[in-house]
Amino acid sequence: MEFVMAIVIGILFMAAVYLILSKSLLRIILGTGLLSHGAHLLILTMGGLGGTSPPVLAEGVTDYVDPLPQALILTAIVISFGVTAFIIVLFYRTYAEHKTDNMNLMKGNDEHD
Amino acid sequence: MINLLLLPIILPFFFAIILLFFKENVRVQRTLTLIGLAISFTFSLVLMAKVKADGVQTLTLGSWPAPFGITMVSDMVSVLLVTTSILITFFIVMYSFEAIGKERERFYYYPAVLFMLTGVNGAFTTGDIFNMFVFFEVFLMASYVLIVLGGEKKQLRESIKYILVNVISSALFVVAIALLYSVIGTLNMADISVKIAEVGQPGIITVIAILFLLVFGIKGAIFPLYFWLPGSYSAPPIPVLALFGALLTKIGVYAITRTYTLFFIHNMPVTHELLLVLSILTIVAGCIGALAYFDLKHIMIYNIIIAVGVILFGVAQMNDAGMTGAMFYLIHDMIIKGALFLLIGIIIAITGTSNLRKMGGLMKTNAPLGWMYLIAAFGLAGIPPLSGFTGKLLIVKGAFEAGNVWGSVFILASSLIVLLSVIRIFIYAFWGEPVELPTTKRRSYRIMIVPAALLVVISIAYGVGTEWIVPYMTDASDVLLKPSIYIDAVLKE
Amino acid sequence: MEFVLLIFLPIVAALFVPFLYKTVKNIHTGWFVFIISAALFIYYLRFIEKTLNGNVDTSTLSWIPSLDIAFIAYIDGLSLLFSLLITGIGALVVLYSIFYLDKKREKLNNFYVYLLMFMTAMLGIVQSDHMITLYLFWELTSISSFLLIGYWYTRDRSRFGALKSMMITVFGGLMMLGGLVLLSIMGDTYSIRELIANASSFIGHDYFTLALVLVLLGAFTKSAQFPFYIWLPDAMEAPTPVSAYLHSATMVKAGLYLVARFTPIFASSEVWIWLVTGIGLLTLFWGSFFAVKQTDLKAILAFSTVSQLGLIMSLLGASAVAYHVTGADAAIFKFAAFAAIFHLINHAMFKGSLFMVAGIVDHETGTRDIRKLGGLMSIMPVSFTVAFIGSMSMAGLPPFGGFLSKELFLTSMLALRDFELFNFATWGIIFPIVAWVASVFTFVYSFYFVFKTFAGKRKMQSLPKEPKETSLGMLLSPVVLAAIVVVIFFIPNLIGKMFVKPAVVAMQSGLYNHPDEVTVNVSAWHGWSPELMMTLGIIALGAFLFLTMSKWQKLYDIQPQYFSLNALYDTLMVFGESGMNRLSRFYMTGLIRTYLVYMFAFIAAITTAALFIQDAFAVDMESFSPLNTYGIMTAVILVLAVVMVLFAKTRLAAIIALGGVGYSVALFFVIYKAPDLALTQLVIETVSVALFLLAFHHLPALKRHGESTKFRLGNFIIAAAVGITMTLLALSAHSQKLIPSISQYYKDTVFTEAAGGNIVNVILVDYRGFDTLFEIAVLAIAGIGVYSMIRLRLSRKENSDENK
Amino acid sequence: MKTNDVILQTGTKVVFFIIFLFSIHIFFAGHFAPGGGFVGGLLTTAAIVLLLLAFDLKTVQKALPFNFMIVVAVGLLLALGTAAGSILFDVPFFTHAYDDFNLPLFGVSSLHTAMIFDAGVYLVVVGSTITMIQTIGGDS
Repeated sequence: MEFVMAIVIGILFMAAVYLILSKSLLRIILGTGLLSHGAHLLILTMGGLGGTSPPVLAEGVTDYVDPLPQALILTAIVISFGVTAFIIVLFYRTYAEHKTDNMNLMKGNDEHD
Repeated sequence: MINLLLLPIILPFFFAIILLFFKENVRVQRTLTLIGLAISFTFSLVLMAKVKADGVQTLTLGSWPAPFGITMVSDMVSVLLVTTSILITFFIVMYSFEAIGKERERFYYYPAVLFMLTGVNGAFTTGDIFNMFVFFEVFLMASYVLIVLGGEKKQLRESIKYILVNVISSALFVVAIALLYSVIGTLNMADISVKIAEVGQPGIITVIAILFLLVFGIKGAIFPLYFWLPGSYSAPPIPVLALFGALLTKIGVYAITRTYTLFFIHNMPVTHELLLVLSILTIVAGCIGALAYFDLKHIMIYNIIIAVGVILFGVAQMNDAGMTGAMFYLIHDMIIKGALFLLIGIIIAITGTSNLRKMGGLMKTNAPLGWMYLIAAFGLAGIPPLSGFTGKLLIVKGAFEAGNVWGSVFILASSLIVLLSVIRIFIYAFWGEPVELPTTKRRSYRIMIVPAALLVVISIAYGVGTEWIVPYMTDASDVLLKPSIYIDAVLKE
Repeated sequence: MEFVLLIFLPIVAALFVPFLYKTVKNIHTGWFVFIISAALFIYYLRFIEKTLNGNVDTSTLSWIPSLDIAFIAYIDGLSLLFSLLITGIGALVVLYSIFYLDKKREKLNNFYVYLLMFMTAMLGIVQSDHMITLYLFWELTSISSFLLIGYWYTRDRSRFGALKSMMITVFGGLMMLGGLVLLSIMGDTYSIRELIANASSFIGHDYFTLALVLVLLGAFTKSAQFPFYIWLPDAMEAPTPVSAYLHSATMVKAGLYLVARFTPIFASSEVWIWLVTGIGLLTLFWGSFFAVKQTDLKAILAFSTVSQLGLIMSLLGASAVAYHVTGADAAIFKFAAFAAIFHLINHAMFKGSLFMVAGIVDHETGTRDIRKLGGLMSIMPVSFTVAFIGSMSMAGLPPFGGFLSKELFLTSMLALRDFELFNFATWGIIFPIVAWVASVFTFVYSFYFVFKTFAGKRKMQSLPKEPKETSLGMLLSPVVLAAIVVVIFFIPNLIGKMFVKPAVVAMQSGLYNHPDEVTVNVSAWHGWSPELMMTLGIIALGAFLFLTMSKWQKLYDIQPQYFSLNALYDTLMVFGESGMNRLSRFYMTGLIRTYLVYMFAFIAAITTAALFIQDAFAVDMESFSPLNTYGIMTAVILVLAVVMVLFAKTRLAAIIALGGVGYSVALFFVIYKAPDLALTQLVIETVSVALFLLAFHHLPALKRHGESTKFRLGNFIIAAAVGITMTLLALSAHSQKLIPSISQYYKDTVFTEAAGGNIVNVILVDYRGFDTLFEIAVLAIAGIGVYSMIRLRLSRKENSDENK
Repeated sequence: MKTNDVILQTGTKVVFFIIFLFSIHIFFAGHFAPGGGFVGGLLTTAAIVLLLLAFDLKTVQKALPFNFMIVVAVGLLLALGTAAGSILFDVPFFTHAYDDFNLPLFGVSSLHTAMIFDAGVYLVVVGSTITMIQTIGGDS
């Protein structure tokens, strides 16, 4: 199953990068969303997918799934949520000020005057 | 007091939280921030004395045994960085009183600064690779807030780029940790070191090592991952720029140094050679940029990149002189960058522009500022006996000893470019015919000059008083070069 | 008395200068400085006694003992001679400046601070035994010279000259530092004396030649040797006392000092002898040849200084030969050392006086343009006399000191023909020829300088000021120097015994035990030797050329402006600005996409390369868990949702599709036994979508902004590379689980030690609670950020550099 | 439309309380079953979001008259305080304590300081998400 997951992760990263490189701000934000999903699934996969029981103590169960990656993912999820919320607002504020969502029109401060 | 090593992290955090209660009361915020920083600084000094006397301090949180809980580790490297960070933040906060403006102060400027310091100090102190990621996120999130605070058009535009790059690097950080965990099955850095040594760094770990280099390289702005930095750093107001310039890239540098001395050390012909090459290319890229611009901020920003290259070049030597030099240079660069950014901030405040071509003759009106700038500039270029010299000397020596002769000569030559880039500012802004200053915008810079001057004085003391600093730097370089010191301290039973 | 402290006396005194300048208004600040330098001069005189017998004295001030760095003042014949020149000429120059610089109009406080700083730097260079502190003082001279040249900083030429001199000399200094560090590694000491003592142990070391070249770069740049001399003429923008002091008598000699000092270490090397002698002679010729072209009095002197420095340099090179030969042959090369030091003294005297005269002419007539001058002889008789003495000495005519050292020089160059090693037998003939030709030009420009200014017709109408003889005070210093020039001719052997021989012993250490063993006897008349013949030739041809000068001086104009070393420097500087600007413009596009393309491409390329080069790619099917129907179904759903995100036409569709991806991820969490994650992901996805919808009416419609096929193809390639890299990494890392995870511990202790049952939650609040504490901090900061981003809007201006 | 609104609003109130109670349950369940401060907090937020959808911003603000930034600060203090409590006992930071207590109403229950920490987490999550939602919703 890890093989399939590796491919799914690859697809997520690929789509994320593709979106991030596009001109439209909205698509860039969609890209960052996919990026974090890819990263989280990667942690999960790296922990191994073969366990049979969730890591919650229960009578007579010994084959728990590795709980550590799950804890890490949970932390990462919350953090990416915070970042996503921030980005959404940043995005629409930028759009409001610049009146465009075309990144090509937001040439940076590298003017060589 | 076994929790001592946490105080430089917890105290700024605590004060940041307290400040949230005083949103509208700027005066209280200012006072509390300074008090908080002063207390944190005091404790960091106590901690430094303790580390000097008793060696590496460790604490595994929650009383759990070492690789299972999160371990915080204060060795000389981290405590030096922590102390310097607090000190610089203190002066920048002082400078902010005049420079940042009431509006920003009312909108959580100081809490954001303190949160960022929390993250920075945490990242310097943690002994757990995932916890380092969390602290990275703390200071990153705070830096997002700071870079965009005020919502000017330019800020918004550049913030997007800054955040985008950092989101990508954070994702890669998570990826790298996940891969490492898959192979080695642990997160504690000392434990990672032991386990990598056990399996002898096979290819997959080398690949992960390179991935970590890239992740930290994005934060630390090494070639070819630095491109985002000049534009983004030039957007926020000077105090924020100074904070970023003095602290943030150094975390990337620290993280590379830590991982490349503590655990990825069994395949140096690949990993460290790559680091060496990238560090030289970083210097080249920085030099090109430092010469290409006529904008005060840009010139200084590119000098950040050059310094990153120089420090990593020293680290890549993996010998005593090189490492001690890198440590010297690292701390020096934090202080001097802080000072220089504050100084150019004053220049910009006086002239109302950051374009060098529109300035001139400030020597006639602001001579003390000119002298301070000149001293700081020479310090940056590594002219003895100012602060940059010892570090550069040792790095050069280390490189010669390691056989990187041409790299070493190159580092020396790059100092000339650094000197040229900063002296040009002096010549254009302070010499020449005075230009008419925009009287309407001009305001008293007396309050701003105090912290700048103090930082310059500290940098001079750092250079002249090298003798007193050497023992600390050698301790730092020892712990980096002998991972066993670190490991034993963490995994002691 | 720790005389090392005296090195710092001037710079400490400098601290008081601004104070004195402000408080004591009616006394010229220069007098204070004069007292300092004169006192130092007198103090150093006392050491002559010691050096006469070849004794040395050291005094140490520790600075960074842990790195073995200290200020070690070391006085032997060589450093004493230089110290005396620095303080003695320093005192005379300060005296001169008191009358030259108006205390009302000039910012004297700055001027004297720089000058005192410089004095410390020079004393430091010549007395330092420690190479690192030597370098420290070396850079300090560059800095003080920078400040002095830029003293009139509103003038363009001053700023240009200041930067130029600093760039070139600091470059040399840095290279020299490299050389010194290499030496310290090879010899395992920073002390020059110790290096000299065990030089034999590292001759032939891999780094030896490199160290040699690097040290020479330092010396050549500082002493204005070809091709680095170009900073010196531009340094003439400094006030004339500065030119007289720094750019003729002292700073430029630091390079000579360095070469002299390191001769015992490097003399064994062929490269050293060829480089020092060759570059010296080339510089001698080049400087003298172009001096004739100049029209500014100070420029003529600047080129003449370049040329004279070359002369001394070549002598120093020749003196190194003494280490390779024995017997009678050796004597003649020891001779070269004597000649070098002797000429160095002569040059300091006559060039100092000439600069002062040039300053006087400038001061009294308002111009230094030799084309506007003439016939001043009768108006300024004293100045003329001084100028005449100086020039004739420079031209190498009796009865002036310069004649003697010139003869010694020719002797040494002739001797080089007979040196057998290192191809000198074949090429050695070049040396006397070049020396002779250069001497002819030296003769021409010396005459040109003095007679075009003082003889001939008066051109009153072209002068900005009515000329008159200058004040007594200003004449004092040049007269003293001119007198010394004459005196030297008559007592050369006394000078030799007191100053030159001790210096030679110091310089050619190992060859002598006592100064008296230097058996050179200088006499004005030494028979009808080849040297004398050459001198006569010089006078004949030189006189002819001088008289016909107006006919051929135009030839210089043939050389195009853009084809010169100055043009090269200018090109480099322009390249440094606009060239770098253009280069940077090429790749710093200001578009984040470009930067991300660089980054992603690099990341994908280097990781994949490492994966295969390091043989790290592996797929171990055994390690994978079996396929799972639900898993595959979820994977399909997820990929479909991703595709929908990619191809969404409206923002709403895109947001919903993104939510779809999030929910599929939650499904994965369910399938892979992560209930906490599933729950969290579910709720978070919902809240995220809610946030998107809340912000919905602020968002623009989803537009592609006309992305071309090429643009999209490029993005696709980069994206595919990154995606594939990730897949490969994931497979390889999972297939190579080398050490089992630590997580068994959590399963074992969660109930007993942590009193919990949900391991993930217990890890979050207990084992790794620290993560959680700061993760909620991130959330809190994000909340703050969102709040202030929306509520605080400072301006809509594009450019607001004044910090609000 | 008016009636629909009333139905929606009444319905929402009911659902709100259900979700809210569920979130509290989830929060307490955390130590032994799936749940905890995060999820609890997020669920509470979701409930409030629901209110926002049904009513307008002003009404909700009136109903919940907290300054949510202060809630965040209190939450952070609580979490930090729990962890820092160990400083007073000079044991490593974050060392939790737990014991069984005989409480009047609940009988014998296990009290764990981790619970207080989790409460801090809960408050921060609620506080910051609501702050975000309120400010975004209030931006016009």
